[in-house]
Amino acid sequence: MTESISNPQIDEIDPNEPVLTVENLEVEYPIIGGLFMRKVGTVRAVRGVSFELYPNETLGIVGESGCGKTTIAKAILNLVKTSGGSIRYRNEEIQNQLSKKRRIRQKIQMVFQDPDASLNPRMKIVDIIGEPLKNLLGIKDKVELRQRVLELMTQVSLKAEHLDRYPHEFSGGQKQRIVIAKALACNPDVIVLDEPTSALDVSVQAQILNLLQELQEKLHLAYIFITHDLSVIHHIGHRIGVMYLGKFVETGNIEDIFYNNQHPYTQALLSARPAVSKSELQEKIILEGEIPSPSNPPSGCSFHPRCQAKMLPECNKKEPEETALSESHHIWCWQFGRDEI
Amino acid sequence: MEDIKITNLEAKLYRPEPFGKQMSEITKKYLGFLFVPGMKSRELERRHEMLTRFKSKRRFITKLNNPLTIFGFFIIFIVVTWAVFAPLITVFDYDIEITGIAEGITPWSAPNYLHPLGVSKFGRDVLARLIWGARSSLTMGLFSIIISVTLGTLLGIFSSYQGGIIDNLIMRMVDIIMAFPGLIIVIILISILSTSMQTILLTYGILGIPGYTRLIRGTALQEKNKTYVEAAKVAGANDLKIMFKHILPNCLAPIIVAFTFDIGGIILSLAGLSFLGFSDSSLVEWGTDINYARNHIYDAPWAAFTPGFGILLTVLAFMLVGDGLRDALDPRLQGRK
Amino acid sequence: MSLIKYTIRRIIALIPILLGVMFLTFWLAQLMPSDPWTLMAGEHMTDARKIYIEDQKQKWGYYDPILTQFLIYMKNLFSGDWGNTIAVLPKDTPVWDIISVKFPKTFEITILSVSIATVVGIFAGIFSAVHRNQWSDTIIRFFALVGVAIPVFWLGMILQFIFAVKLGWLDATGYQGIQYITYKPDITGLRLLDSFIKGDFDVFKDTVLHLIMPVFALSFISVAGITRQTRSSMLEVLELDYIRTARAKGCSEHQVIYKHAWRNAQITTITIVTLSFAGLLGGAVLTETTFALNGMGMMTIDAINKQDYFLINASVFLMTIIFVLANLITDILYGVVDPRIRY
Amino acid sequence: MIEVQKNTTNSDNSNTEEKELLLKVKDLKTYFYTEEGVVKAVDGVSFTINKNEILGLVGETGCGKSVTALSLLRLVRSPGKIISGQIEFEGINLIDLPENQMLHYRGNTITMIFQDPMNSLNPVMKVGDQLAEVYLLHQKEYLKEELAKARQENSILKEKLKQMKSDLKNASEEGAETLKVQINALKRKVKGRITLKDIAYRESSQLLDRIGLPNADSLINRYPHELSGGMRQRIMIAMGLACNSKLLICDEPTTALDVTIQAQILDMIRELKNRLHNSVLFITHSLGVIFELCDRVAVMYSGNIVEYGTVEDIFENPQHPYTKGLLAAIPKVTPESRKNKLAIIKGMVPNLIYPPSGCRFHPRCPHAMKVCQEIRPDLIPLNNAVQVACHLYDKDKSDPDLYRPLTNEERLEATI
Repeated sequence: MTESISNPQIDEIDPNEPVLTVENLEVEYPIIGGLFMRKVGTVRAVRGVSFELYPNETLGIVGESGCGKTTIAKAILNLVKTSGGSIRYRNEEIQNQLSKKRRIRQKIQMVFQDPDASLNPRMKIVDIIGEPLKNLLGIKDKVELRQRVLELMTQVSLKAEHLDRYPHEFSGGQKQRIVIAKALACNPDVIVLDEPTSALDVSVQAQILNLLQELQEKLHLAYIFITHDLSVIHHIGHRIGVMYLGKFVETGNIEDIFYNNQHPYTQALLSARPAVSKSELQEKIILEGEIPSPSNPPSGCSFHPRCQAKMLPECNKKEPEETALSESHHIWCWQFGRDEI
Repeated sequence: MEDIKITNLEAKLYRPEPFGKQMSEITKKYLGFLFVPGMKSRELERRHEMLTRFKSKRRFITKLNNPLTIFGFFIIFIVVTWAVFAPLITVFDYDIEITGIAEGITPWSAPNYLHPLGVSKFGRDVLARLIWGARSSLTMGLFSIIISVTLGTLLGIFSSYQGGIIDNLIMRMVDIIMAFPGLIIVIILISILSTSMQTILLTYGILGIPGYTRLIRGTALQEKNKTYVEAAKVAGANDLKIMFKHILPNCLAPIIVAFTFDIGGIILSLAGLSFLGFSDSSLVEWGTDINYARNHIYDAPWAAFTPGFGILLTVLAFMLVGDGLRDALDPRLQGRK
Repeated sequence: MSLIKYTIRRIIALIPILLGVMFLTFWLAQLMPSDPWTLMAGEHMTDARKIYIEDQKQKWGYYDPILTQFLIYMKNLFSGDWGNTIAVLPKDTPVWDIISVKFPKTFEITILSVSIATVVGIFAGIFSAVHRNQWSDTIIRFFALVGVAIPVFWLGMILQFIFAVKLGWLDATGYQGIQYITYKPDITGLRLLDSFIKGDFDVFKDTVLHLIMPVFALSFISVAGITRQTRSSMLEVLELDYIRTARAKGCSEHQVIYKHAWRNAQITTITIVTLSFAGLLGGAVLTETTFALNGMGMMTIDAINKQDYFLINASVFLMTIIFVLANLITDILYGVVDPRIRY
Repeated sequence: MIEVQKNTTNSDNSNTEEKELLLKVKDLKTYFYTEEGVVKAVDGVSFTINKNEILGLVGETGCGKSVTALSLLRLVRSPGKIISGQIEFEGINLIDLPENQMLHYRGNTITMIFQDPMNSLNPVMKVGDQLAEVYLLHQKEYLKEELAKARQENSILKEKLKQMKSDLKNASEEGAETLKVQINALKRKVKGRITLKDIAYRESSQLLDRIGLPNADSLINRYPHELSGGMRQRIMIAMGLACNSKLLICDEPTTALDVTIQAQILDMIRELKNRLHNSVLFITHSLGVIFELCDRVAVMYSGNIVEYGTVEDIFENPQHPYTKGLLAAIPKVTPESRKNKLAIIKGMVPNLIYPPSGCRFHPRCPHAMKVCQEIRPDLIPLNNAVQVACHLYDKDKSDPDLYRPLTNEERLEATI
């Protein structure tokens, strides 16, 4: 009944082969309303997002609340239903069917934003970390389970006496370690980290970030790191996608996004980040207005009502297309795409 | 990262310690600073660590420790004792209490030393009926509530987790049943079926299901949207496991509170039912007694007051305990007092 | 605007419930062991009687399947014909005539009890919440629990024993003194109101004296629920962030409680008030029995005992409609009080 | 619109001494009496706020910064209690004031903004009602004057209207047309009866206008749940500024908001402060926000202030090991910062029921000495503006036993 723990076909790592490919991902939520509480419309939370994830790398997805970054994570993990596009794990289509494929479920794991909420308060730590072992690897023997859990806990610097405690007895940082240990349980290839440090204090955040880096080096993990904090992604990321209202507006590596950014939104986002030293201080770009509701996005480029660059005639008519500034650096903005049309 | 790493050997050998050993550890840690001079400040920290480990239990117990709740527990203890040991406590047998006591005793006579609480219809001893009555009240209350709780919880969790049409259907049924005037519908059902104890018990049990379904559904809906449920899905848990291993344990607090309250509630409405004359005549029941004694408050008030007092105290006890439990379990009230 | 839409939505949601309840009651009443037509027949039947019964059978669709019968019943119901009594006296009177006499009686007691209970309960609840864990709070909580736990019929009997038997101040049972037995409240059906309007203050006083005990018993019980609900929702609200904002604004404790907290705590109190009103209206059976007040409750029990098919149906329908209406009013009041609900 | 950041924040620090004192907090202690024990949330905190400056209070979760803020207004609720200390506001000790006089300060001279704008506004009251309430509470006199004025104006208008109506009867056809238009215009202006609440509403709408919120008129008729988070926070700020308060306490006002909205709000606070010349106590856990906004900063750790001075001094040259660690733990956006691992502070924030003896930071401190375990350090002034509570800067370090580093074993004990 139980599937074998190590699948030789999966365990071989080819660094140039993407471990996860997402193409034109679309996620829609219905809007319920009206007299009869029927579906009256849809929110397009994610609108055609594509990326590839390679082993040993961290892909950062940055954006403000409501831009759909968490939805992408949930779509990959099959926690929400997608309405279009494709998600492939090493060339195997997993969109909307990850729950049925235990073999791949093991390989893609997730760390949630709030460590407090992502641990079942009524379960002991050993049961929490042991859950994927039981469900996905089919380990039933209690002693073996404790053994494996303990190994995992040592990996994230938790102590043996923590094994039989309940989550509320831990601090925020420790809870996040527990969550990470749980994610590591089945030797995953991909871990989706949904704002893993935003609920934590700075000093604890540093501990967790270092731990994540160490684990990546040791276990050759690929991370999708979702955050709103640019300095965190600058520290830990390799490639970055900046999202606004369900779409990427600019993607590139650290160099491209932080030191050669072109999109007005990326620029505003970077300048809004509070600096902590004189060398980081820069001119503030204060964006006006609020992020529009995804249920009623502006026409054309969704950023145009807040954009501070010169408005072009296309801006409020057509959605901008992808323009490659370099091999790694892509942008969705009419300021760049226009010349080539 | 952390200073202490566990050696592999330790890891392999680690097993939960037996309880006795744990306790001795605790005493050592609690009281160590008494024996070793100059250890105090660091001992305090250790002590705190031990405290946090037992914090949840401790907090729960201290929260229950208020005079009203203790009073409630005390009465429940007495009533349960009566119900269980009734034959040992009273000299009058159950059968005698049903048929009436031998000749020579005037019905409705005042308390005397043989009948400390007086005598009612057919020369029955009031005290004995009070004690026997605890048995039937508790049994009926408990059994019908267990039916309601079990089925109601199952339906509630299932309904909330499935959502969609199934949920809608179940909830409409619940709405319909809950819209009936309760006591009237019980009486109608009983007059259709029979007034035997089993019928009454089942009727109450089944009519109680919707209340629990609604209660559990509300809590479960909140729990269902919490991140740990998603985390469980990521960890490969299937629907059954999520429903019963993850969601159910987190919905227990309101169930326990409602359970305690409703035992009281059911005893109360059963009494009302027997007061109206719809009861199993082969049972000794407080409500029935009041019904018999109704027209004798002029000449034998004791016959009506005693069983009423029994009902009041028993129901009150369950309510007091339920109230205490709610304060102790309610997460919204957690952390303050 | 949105409030109207919200109200319409609530009404639509209530229709299936009402229909479901009606059908179930209808079906249950049919399941009752005796057949209304046999009961109607009696032992010695005249030919006229036979024809009358046959007429009735035709009229109510006796020979049709149950669903058709139900539809016929509903049709008659909406055209105002609720059937005639079968066994309850006076026989063969339209059910509606009986109900229109009994209903105001119950309504009068209920509305009095609930109004008193609401006022007392809300203040006791707020007081209790504000003085949380002080001795006054403990006493209020204890009495509230006693109110929930006490059997209402027993409370009634104790009142009777003290005030009627021992002190002799009040009559133990009944609606009126023997001298006013013929008095007919013919304006609204509410005895207190009618006698007051007509200026019959003797009758008014007599009625008040008779109603004191049942109203006290009933309101004691509803006060308990309202107090508890108000207390717990006040406690909850008082911990919220905007209460802190109100304090930081410089509101005095009194303003914080009555202007900010109470408005928000109302929402749950509304539910318990409307529902206890509906509950008492339908379930004052026990009190009515204790005090021999011949209202809806006693009538329904009588009808069930005598298996008076049409009367049972009619009274259960009425009670359900009241319950459903109370729910509707609660929902609408929710929308009025809390703008977040009517999205 | 690209706005150059006004560096006024850091520019006029040099003349701090000349500034007038507004608030002086001395040795404030606020404890919470819970079932588990006494939580010493604020344990001897002292600081001052001058007129026309922004003081930042920074620290991690559970260090007692919010409790400090609530203590200033005496809003700490049971089981919390202010044990001792002085809060001198313009020379008056707020701790001793009776409650009814304290009400006069709350929301009037000292105002407070809270973290979560979603829950900090009353959901069942219109925005306008909540703003008007502040005026009704604290500026009744002014409102009454305005009311009298408005009523007078209104009655004049009414007279005029009457006059015009009577004119209309005997006006020529041409004149009647124009008169009708005039009458209709006037009718819109004239109100039946003006109440105090109307005036308060008017003031509120003007206030929203003043602080630069668009559509103030429609805004005041809305409920909080209809507004976005940033908007709600702006309403909160407006509420705080309604009475030209002298001290605005901001308790993490931007934590729940997005970065771009945070930038808007910070900009607004900075600008309003420059315009109104009030003082701000800004509480946050984000060092970046402090750096960009504040003049001076107090770093809190576990109920104590460990370092206190101008933002420039502390960020450029932190003295306390905790401040150093905190600054080093923040990932920076510079090309070279990526190469190194982040520095971390070992261990975790201590429990406030059983805080460590001596210096509360010593179990996590890399420089911990024996003395740190035994004696709690006081804030001592270093080079003029900066004050540090750390034994490393003790003048007399002659006792070799006290000033030796902790052994590994002692350290281990302390970290359990």
